[in-house]
Amino acid sequence: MIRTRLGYGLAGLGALLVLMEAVPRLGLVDERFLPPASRILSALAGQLATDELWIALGETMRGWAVGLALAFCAAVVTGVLIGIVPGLRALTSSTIEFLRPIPSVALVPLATLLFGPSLGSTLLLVVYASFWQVLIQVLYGVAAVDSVASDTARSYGLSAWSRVRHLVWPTALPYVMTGLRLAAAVAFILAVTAELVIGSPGLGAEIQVAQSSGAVPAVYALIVVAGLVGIGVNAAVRLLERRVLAWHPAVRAEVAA
Amino acid sequence: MLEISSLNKVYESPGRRVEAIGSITFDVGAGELVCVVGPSGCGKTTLLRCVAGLLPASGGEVRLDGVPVTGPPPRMAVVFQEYGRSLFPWMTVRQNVELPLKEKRVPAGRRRELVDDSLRAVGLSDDADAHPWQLSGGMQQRVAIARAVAYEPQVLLMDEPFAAVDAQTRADLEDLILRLWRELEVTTLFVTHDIDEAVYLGQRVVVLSSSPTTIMEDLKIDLPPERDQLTTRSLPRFGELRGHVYRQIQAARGER
Amino acid sequence: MLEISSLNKVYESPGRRVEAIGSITFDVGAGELVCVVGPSGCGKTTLLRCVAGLLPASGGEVRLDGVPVTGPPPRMAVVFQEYGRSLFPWMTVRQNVELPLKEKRVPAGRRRELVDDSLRAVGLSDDADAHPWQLSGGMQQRVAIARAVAYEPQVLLMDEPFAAVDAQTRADLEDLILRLWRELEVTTLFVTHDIDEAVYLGQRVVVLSSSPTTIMEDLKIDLPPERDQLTTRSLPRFGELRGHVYRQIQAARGER
Amino acid sequence: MRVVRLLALPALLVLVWWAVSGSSFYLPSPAAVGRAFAETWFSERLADDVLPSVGRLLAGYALAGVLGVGLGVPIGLSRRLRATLEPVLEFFRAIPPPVLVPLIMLLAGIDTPMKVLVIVSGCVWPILLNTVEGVRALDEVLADTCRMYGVRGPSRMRSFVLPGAGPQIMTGLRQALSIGIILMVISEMFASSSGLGFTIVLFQRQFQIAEMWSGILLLGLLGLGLSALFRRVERRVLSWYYGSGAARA
Amino acid sequence: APNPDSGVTKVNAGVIAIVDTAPIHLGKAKGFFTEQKIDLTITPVQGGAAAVSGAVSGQFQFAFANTTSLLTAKQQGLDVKVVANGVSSTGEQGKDFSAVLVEPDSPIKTAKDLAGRKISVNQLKNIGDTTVRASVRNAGGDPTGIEFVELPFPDAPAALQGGRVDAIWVVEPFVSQAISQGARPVAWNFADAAANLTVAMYFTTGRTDPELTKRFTAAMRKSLEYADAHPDEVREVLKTYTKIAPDVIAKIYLPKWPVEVNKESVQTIADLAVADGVLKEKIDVSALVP
Ligand SMILES: Nc1ncnc2c1ncn2[C@@H]1O[C@H](COP(=O)(O)OP(=O)(O)OP(=O)(O)O)[C@@H](O)[C@H]1O
Ligand SMILES: Nc1ncnc2c1ncn2[C@@H]1O[C@H](COP(=O)(O)OP(=O)(O)OP(=O)(O)O)[C@@H](O)[C@H]1O
Ligand SMILES: [Mg+2]
Ligand SMILES: [Mg+2]
Repeated sequence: MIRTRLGYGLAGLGALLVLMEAVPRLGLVDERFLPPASRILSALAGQLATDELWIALGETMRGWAVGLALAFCAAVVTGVLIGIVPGLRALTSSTIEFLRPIPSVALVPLATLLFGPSLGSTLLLVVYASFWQVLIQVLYGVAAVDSVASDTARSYGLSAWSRVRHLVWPTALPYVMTGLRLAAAVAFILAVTAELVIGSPGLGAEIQVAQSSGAVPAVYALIVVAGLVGIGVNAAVRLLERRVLAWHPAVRAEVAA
Repeated sequence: MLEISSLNKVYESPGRRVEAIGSITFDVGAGELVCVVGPSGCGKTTLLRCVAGLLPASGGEVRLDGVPVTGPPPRMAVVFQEYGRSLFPWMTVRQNVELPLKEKRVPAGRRRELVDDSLRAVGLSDDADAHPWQLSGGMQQRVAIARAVAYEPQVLLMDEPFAAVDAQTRADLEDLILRLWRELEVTTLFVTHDIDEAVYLGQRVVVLSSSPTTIMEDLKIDLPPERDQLTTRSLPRFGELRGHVYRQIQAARGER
Repeated sequence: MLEISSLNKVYESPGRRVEAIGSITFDVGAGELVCVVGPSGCGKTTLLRCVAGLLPASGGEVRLDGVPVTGPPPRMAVVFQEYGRSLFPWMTVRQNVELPLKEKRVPAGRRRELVDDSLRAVGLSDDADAHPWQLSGGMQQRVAIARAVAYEPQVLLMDEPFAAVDAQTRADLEDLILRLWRELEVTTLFVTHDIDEAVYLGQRVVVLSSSPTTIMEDLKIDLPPERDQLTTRSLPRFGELRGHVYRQIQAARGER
Repeated sequence: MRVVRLLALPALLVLVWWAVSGSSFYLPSPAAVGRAFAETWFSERLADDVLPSVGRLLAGYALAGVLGVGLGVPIGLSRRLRATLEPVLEFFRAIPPPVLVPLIMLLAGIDTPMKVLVIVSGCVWPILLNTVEGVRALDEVLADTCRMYGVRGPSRMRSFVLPGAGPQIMTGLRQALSIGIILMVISEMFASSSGLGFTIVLFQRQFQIAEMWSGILLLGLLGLGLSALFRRVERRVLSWYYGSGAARA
Repeated sequence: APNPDSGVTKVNAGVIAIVDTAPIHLGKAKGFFTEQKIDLTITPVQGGAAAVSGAVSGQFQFAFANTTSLLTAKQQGLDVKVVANGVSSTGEQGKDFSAVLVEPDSPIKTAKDLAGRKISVNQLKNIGDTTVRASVRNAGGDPTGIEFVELPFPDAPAALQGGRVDAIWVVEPFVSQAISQGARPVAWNFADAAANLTVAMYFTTGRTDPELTKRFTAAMRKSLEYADAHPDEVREVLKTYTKIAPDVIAKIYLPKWPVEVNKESVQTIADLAVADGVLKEKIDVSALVP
């Protein structure tokens, strides 16, 4: 099962590689600006051999992991609270909708002001951006609680905490999982972007240097690294999902087949 | 114990206004078992949900032990008509039954005992570790019943709890409820479509009219308190009561 | 018409293996009405879903008109046991009933007629514009029945379709199904828990054992073809058949 | 009462802001930002910078909606398609839009199409992911009902798949709305000479800090307005969902 | 803060990783900063604005920004003060590190033809558009009709080749790269704008200890002098902090690194910026460059 999934996934990636090789080779775009896949991969191989890349990647992943964890926990707690405490939703909705569309990049001056080009700035941007992603998912997930199930919980006198734990949380979990997947990518993107814009060390800084040096294949190689990280993160979340959502119709169908 | 006075409930939504309950007044004494029958859509479920404090009434009130019911009272168990939706799919059968007990802080040993007993009583001992969606409709319904039974409630509300099980299982479950009721003196409100069942179980049978719902009749069941599937059902008085209720319901439906 | 031969179904999931159907073989002739009874959890729903082509069998096969069933055959209607979940909550009652007809490309005028007729037959004319979740359990079930009836199927599968309605409504609906069956010669497989109902409706009653399920008995109902709630049910032969089936089911449950 | 509830928290936040401001060049007082707001945005900037930006935002958002749902439905329905495409999509999803922009510029030039595409490239993900998950989680009994009654093809989409996944699709659309605004700013950081996002970035680079914050304020207000609009649409589209008690919001 | 034990001061400098900043890297490698008891950390920043905000917020004691950015910051009331020269134009037509390029078959032959065209610069309202306008004006054209668009240097050549813009302004290494791929220079805008134009400078803020500033300035001056005199070593050091391909490094035009800021040229830029509307009002350069 897992193996066939992997097979399909590799086929998809293979097709992408072929496409990326063909487009520049057929002259659809200029090779100098979008090198064929083989060139990108050989540049990547060169990079992988250096310590720099791994150190940069480590820096980025550290900012990513810490930021994501902070944002996720904060958003889940906030979301569940807003979702179950009556009146809180109305009280906060305008503020949430106001703050949500403020781009993290606009916070760059604030971040550099507070933390300078360091992990702190990266974290500020990462947390700010991914927090909303999870929060909205949690809010919708909490709203999806089945009315009969909720009546059941109430009539058996389940306490607020038990209702959260045994009813609200499992119901919201599929939404939260999607939120986690969204936030994981956004956190990673923001980690890289923060490095790109503020210059805190990491993958983004590497990309920035490669860009301003006009080293096109190197830039794309680094982008590929970013993409690969994305695939890895998603695979991990999917694995987690299979464990925690085994009861869910969507996952059930997948496992059964 | 349970006083329902001029209860009225209107569902209002844009473009639709349904007076589900016109005006209902009746009492259920402590430790009494009252069955409610009435045509489909007459407001039985609505009544039960108002009594359970899950639905605010539009008029009148419900009192439990003299206190107006505004939310679900403690030590009350409900078996919902939508049994499937009332089980948590992320929990096993055992966990579903156990959850309210944990909430009640029943010690682990006693909890185990209660869960095992109630699952055995509904014939699901072998399926304790299955998830609800792995069970047949009737089995799911029995899980919901087991949950209510294990909870040892003071007030028990049941909404067509045996609709999805076969005749024989139904008889067994009827006796289970009777036993529980007798042993723990549970005040019980029991909604059913099966007239035989209502007469067999109830000390009283409340017949509702079709909507706007009122009480057609509040019938005392003067059968001997000790009931038994074979003998009770073959009593001539049983037949009479049964026929009476049947005619009442037919009248209720005829009205509209 | 419908041939079920050595059908076997095993549910397998990590940590749980249930042989829901051991081996079942029986035929339903064209235009025949066969009732299926059996203890709760014995595999009736499973059987129906295999026949409907919704569930792949683990062994054996189902043939319709000689063709193996691999997916839902055309012109087949099903009333699911989970009636609540089988209605589209975003559609009104009318839209729910109308959807399959649209799919069948029934012209608008005729469609209207069919929908109105079937809603009237189940007593829901006034609720055509309500959404399913605004209805009582019994009303929801009747919508599902109306949908199947309006569809004018060649094959009709019903899984405890009257579980949630009161006795009187149930009688009316039974007669509705009988009329439909007679007028359109619909081949019908009817799952029920109510033994009286099975005997009253069926030309044959198939009694299933508890799992691993086999056929306990395939009983021909030798009552006169014209049936009527009062006279048929009071025939001595009706009582005999009823008692026979009852004993069989009891035996089936006893086995486990 | 409603107004009080809506405004209580924002008022509190402004107070906090007011208390901490002034300590730094980068944190001007609410009054200064308010003044800058009036001067900056109640001018021809509204027509020259804000409106075209909002136009691009809406175009990108609409496109992302069509693309996200259009792709999400088949991916959600087919396990095989999902296994094949997921890694590729995850690959692109992890690429930060700022580094994706040069590639988009290669393919779509540097004018409006590029900016719209950049917006799409960010907005599409929450819609796509939520659609996929929503479609995966469709009720089995309803699916069976459709199969039985031969509800297929477009009609199955219209009457089953889309409404069934509706709540989750709406979640995605709601997410995408604010991401769209963010991407609008990012898209204007490249190859621009006008636009709301561009103006904010320019203010930032020119150290016109009060003006910059007024631009951020405008972004927030834009988000607020669009989400109010969205809410109305959502209440309509999902009236069955919020009415049924399947959800309590 | 100075370390009392060793007397060595830790300094963090925010510097963009391009050719222009080779001296500080070279100086660090040569130990010029250690000589001044400065333990220098060079933090790459993305651009002038980031450098200024980093310096103002105290993250950097010193930073590198271009002339226009510094003028703008000064005008907005930020407390910035130049401590050393950064980089200067060679002033030689055809041999500078900054140029306006067009496609080989473009009808644009001279700077004058740029009038009314679409030209990319890395940042609007900055040194790029100011100096390009100066080039056009000097050649007898009317710069008012030019449409400038923002494109990062790395993306400009592709946009030019794709016909998205009529001309691009880029600096090294993109000048050499584009020229080797066929692009044709039509103006050397830094050389046109002013003689020996000071393009960028190192600066600090009021909060830095004046004594430390003195030491940093001394080290910086030595670094500039050394870099200017040793182009080969510059090309070597480029390999350490940029990713420019070695063959390109060998070819690029290096800028000039004079020790002194050319105040006159800064004033010229300031005046041009006012004329072009980049700055709001006239500014006295001596307030910025002591
Ligand atoms: N959520 C709701 N919104 C609007 N109307 C409702 C709602 N629930 C029930 N009704 C209406 O109230 C009336 C009574 O419904 P109720 O569910 O109480 O009936 P019931 O007696 O339980 O019927 P059944 O035996 O079929 O379950 C019905 O006409 C129904 O349409
Ligand atoms: N999805 C499933 N996964 C695993 N086991 C299942 C599943 N569905 C049914 N079963 C098992 O198969 C057996 C038969 O179930 P089925 O639903 O066919 O019974 P039924 O005869 O319809 O019962 P009822 O009268 O209670 O509806 C049961 O033991 C049940 O636990
Ligand atoms: Mg009901
Ligand atoms: Mg069943």
